[in-house]
Amino acid sequence: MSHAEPQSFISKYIFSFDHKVIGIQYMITAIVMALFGGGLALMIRTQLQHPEMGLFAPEAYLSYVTMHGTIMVFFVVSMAISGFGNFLIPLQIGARDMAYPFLNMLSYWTMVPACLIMIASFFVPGGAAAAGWTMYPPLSAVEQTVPGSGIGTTLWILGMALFIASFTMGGLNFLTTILNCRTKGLTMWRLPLATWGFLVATVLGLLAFPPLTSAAIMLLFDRHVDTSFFVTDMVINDQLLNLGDGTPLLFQHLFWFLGHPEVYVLVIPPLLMTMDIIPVFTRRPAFGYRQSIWALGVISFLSMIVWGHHMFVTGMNPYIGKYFSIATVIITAPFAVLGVNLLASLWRARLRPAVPMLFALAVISAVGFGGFGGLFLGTMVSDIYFHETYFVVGHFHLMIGTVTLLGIFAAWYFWFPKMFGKKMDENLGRWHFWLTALPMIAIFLLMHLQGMGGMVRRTFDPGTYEYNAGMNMALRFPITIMAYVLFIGQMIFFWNIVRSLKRGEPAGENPWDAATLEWITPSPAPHGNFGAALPVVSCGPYEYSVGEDGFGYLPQSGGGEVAVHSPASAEEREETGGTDSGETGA
Amino acid sequence: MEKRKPPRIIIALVAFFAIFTILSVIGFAVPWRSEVASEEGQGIDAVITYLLFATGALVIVGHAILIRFLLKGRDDQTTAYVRPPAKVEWMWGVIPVIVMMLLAEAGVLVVGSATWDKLYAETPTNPVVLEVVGKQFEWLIRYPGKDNTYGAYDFKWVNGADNPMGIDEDDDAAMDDIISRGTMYLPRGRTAQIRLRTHDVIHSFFVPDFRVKQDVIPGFPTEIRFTPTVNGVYELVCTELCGLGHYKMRGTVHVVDPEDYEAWLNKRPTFGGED
Amino acid sequence: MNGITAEQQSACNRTLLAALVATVVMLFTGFAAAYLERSTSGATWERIKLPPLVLVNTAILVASSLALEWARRHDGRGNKLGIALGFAFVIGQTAAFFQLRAAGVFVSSNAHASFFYLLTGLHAAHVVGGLIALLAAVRKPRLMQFARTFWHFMGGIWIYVLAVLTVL
Amino acid sequence: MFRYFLMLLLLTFAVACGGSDKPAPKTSGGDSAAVDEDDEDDTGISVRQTYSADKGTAGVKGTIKFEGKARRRPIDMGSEKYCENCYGEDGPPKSESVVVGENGELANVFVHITSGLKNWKFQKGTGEVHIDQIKCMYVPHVTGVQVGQTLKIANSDSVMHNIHASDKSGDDWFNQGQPNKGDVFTREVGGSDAGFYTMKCDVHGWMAAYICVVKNPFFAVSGTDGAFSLDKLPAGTYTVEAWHEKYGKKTQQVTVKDGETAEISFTFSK
Repeated sequence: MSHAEPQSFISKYIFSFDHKVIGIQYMITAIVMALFGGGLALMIRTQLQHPEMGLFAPEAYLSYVTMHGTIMVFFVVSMAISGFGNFLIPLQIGARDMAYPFLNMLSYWTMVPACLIMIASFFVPGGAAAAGWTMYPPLSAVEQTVPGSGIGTTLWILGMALFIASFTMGGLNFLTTILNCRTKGLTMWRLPLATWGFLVATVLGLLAFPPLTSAAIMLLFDRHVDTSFFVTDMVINDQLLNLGDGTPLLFQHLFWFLGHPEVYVLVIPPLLMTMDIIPVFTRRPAFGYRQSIWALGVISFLSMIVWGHHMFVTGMNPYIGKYFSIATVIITAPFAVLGVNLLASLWRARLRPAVPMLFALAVISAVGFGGFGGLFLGTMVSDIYFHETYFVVGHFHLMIGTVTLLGIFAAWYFWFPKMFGKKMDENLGRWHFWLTALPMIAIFLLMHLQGMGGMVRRTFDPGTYEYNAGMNMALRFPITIMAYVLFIGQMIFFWNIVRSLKRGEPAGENPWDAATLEWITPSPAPHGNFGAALPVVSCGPYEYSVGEDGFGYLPQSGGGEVAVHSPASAEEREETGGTDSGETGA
Repeated sequence: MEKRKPPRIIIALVAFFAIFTILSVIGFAVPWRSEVASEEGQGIDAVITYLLFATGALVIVGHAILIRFLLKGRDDQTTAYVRPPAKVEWMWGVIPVIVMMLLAEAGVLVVGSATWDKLYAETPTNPVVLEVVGKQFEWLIRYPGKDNTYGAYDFKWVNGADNPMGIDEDDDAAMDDIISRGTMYLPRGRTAQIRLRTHDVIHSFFVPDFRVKQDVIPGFPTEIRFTPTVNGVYELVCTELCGLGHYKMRGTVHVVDPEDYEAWLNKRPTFGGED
Repeated sequence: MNGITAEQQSACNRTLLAALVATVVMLFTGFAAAYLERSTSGATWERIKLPPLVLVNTAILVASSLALEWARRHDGRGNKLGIALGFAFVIGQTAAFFQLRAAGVFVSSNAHASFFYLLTGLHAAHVVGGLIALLAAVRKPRLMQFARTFWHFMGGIWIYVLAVLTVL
Repeated sequence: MFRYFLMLLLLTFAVACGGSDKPAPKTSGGDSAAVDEDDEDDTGISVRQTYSADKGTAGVKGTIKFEGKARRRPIDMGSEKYCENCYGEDGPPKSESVVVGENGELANVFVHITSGLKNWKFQKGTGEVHIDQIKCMYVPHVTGVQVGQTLKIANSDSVMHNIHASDKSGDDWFNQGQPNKGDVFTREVGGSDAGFYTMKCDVHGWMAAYICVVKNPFFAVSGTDGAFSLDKLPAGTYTVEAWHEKYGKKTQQVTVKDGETAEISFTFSK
């Protein structure tokens, strides 16, 4: 049996060893940080909309841009994924907890100070780091080049160090747990896709973060010990600074060697959680389970050898550039396989349009729109034009913003019953869906268009350039408006959580008639997850539409006997299909 | 069972996907980019256009399938569901790979390659040679002058008002150099071969109308080449975040007839010239 | 304590160690790549003379690994020696740092010096971690195999670091 | 798993030995022109009476000359339409770094007293010192500030300027953007700020101003006629220093009695 159930509030909810509690802690922290990141986004949009208002100084604007990126990438999406990973992995593989519960707790409590440091860095002289979330030296290394490169950047590096530490601890836990703690009969080929996603993402992260660590250390030395890894002599204020003769490009290589796998670390788990959710609401087996996993393998391998496509215009050797381009666009192939499998999972479906499914479907569309944008940036020639324009901004927001967040929302609505034993409210959920999916996709598609117009990112006042006059400037307005709509839409989400926690309808063990292991335990899952005996797995995770007339499904631990779910009755159908939130949103 | 229309939420979703697909197709069909004004730019535009058609088709097809599946997927249908055999799944694992390989690599190798080589691999014939220095937050342009050789420069001589590029006052080769702050003149039809340096951080040389872009890296001189084809005044943009004045780092490129270009050079004061 | 069987637990430990080793390898690979790029990027690059003490330390480290191996074959007798040698290595490295400093070579003197301090310092930090693990293993023999493996791995990394600093 | 300790360890190490491991000076050595009477006060002068304007009846005045040909290049404001449009047909002004009159009078030279005041104590200066950014130029070009005064730098252009001041060793005093017309930067000048600073607008590289922060009230900037005068001096022997942004500093000894005004003159050359 598992470690004794803790009694005191502290050991139960604060310094808890229980993976479920830790997972929820991660998610809540991610939500709090998301409010910061989103607030920064609104400030950025407002400034871009009304540069003449003089809301704040350019250096402050740069800090907001930088911290928005850092917070959203590392402290919202990464953290939400850690949250779901912690919550789901043991449940889905039939384990009582992570392999190293203490390490797990440690990793969360390393993340918290990281968040605090990042937020604190706004309030030091010179303000928060202002060199962009990519932190290219010399801008990030030499204090005189931009005010934010003072203490702010030191704190940024410290925060990232703690983040990497925490991520590595969590990652080691994910890896060891998935590989070694699966319950009897649960072979790798019977693993739910969500768990596969966490596994692949973890391996990627563990391999990709160390080079970033090395880059951060060297940057730190350049800043504080006067080494010259990255910095070169320069003239500031007509005064010569003898900083040595480093190679700034070195940092970019190290950074993007992390940076590119990192975006897959962000996008793969939500995508695969989506693929995990869809079969439940189509009542059909996931299409191409093995193909998806092979595709994942290829993607993760390729992602480690294509970092150079972020550096096409740095004057790299043209033949190397060509190689990076060729390798990069190959990635679209395995991604296309994932896309096709997502679509094909809907083939002849028995659709149940519950809120998680709505988000999942939106993910499919977003992957379509976002994925193909990558071709324009991966092809070296077109990237010459699009590099550092809003096309890039639109593209990566669509992929690691929209896709990930929609996927995470889908997962939240789907597993909320298992977390708290209550179902989320359907109507509020739909309002939230429309107020999230619509603006999120629209905003970033419009940014693609601005990029087509050559609008340059990270500009304090795009009006400086005459070529922006016209559509580039006009497009700012709908984007800004929808950004606000998006932000307000999330309030519905929070209200929904509060309301559902108070008086949501009790969920029961298996509200969605799903087949994977987490649904055989009570909701919320008890300490130790599975009662006296661990389940024994007898089949794959998506055995739906079996039995005569195909209304049955095989729970993974059902020992092969068919469980039957009834199709939604006519009046239910009217109820689920009938609420008008749909039309009002569309 | 009688044909029942799908639940309204599904119809709403279908409308959502359909509208977004149509709008984005229209949106990307609009010519957002200004008239291309350089030879290399035409090559770059060709790639962009190719990719727009290729990906556009895929987005439309994908969403069409998505919509069809949504409309047909009834939650009460009793039609027996035959699980697709493994080889069908494998087939659909291979087809997209082949399609994407062909589409994507064609963009890189067939459509793009020539332009890439022209920009980076080949050496231009009879180019206009000039030097551009990026500094926070200005573009400084230097022409080698009559003797066609640059005067020596060193950071220690840099003085924003008198000698922004830090050119050696005692170097004879420097005397006929022509320095311009943010304003660049180029003759139409001749390839401009521009040496790029920076005084401080990373900048990036970008002229939207030419489509060309090149980072300027400290301690790592880079070069950019392009051939303007249309007279006009174009904007020179810094596209790499370079500090609080990044958005102000703007220059202008005037493309004029060769004789006007000579005329402009002649009336510019030289570095050595008495005011 | 997490409801898994003993053999699962030791399997987990093996995986943990392997993953750990992988990340450390990636870390030092990152630095090696940086070193390569920096030394060939055309910027000025002169080498410093490594303090002779480094060779002695290498011998000490190898000896400690051998001692641990010997201890494995002779049910634990000799572990203490190996650990002592480990501490000797750390002290020796510190001494080497001071030798270098006395010779007027500082972290910021030139790129090669920076890399020397950085790589050896980084390695030393990992070695300290390895020593902590070994000390823990003395009290929990169950952990000894993992601590020992990591220690040998540290020896390997040390050779790797020296190779980078001298050959590349 | 030891990596996290390691990162922090390295961090502390890095911060700890920052600078200490630094053999060569990080920035190009310039003459550090900071003035500080306190240095001399350490040499055991017991009596220090507090200075007030009525106690000083002597003075030093004179002119600054320049020998040799001075080159004043016309400023090229091509990078900013707004700035170019501020000036009419005859185009933007010429560089202000070496301004020489027809008889060789040198303007924009900062003159002050570097020693000889050891038995005087001075209250902190009062009032405000204004520098204006107008028509993309700094007015005035050279400014003297006494410790205790308030420095106010205003942007009167409807274009973004940033004020970036740093001392001779290249370390920043302040660096701030002023995107809007009417933005004003205010700084109480404290004792630790004493020294000579170069202030530039990075957006308009030709804009340069020099701020000289000193501790006593005896300083002046030579006008276009090259003339300067230090008034209300108590009698005594002083070292007068004249500093020019391009040609460095020159010093002279001068002795003045109550009620008299001594004449001195400096001559700069390339």
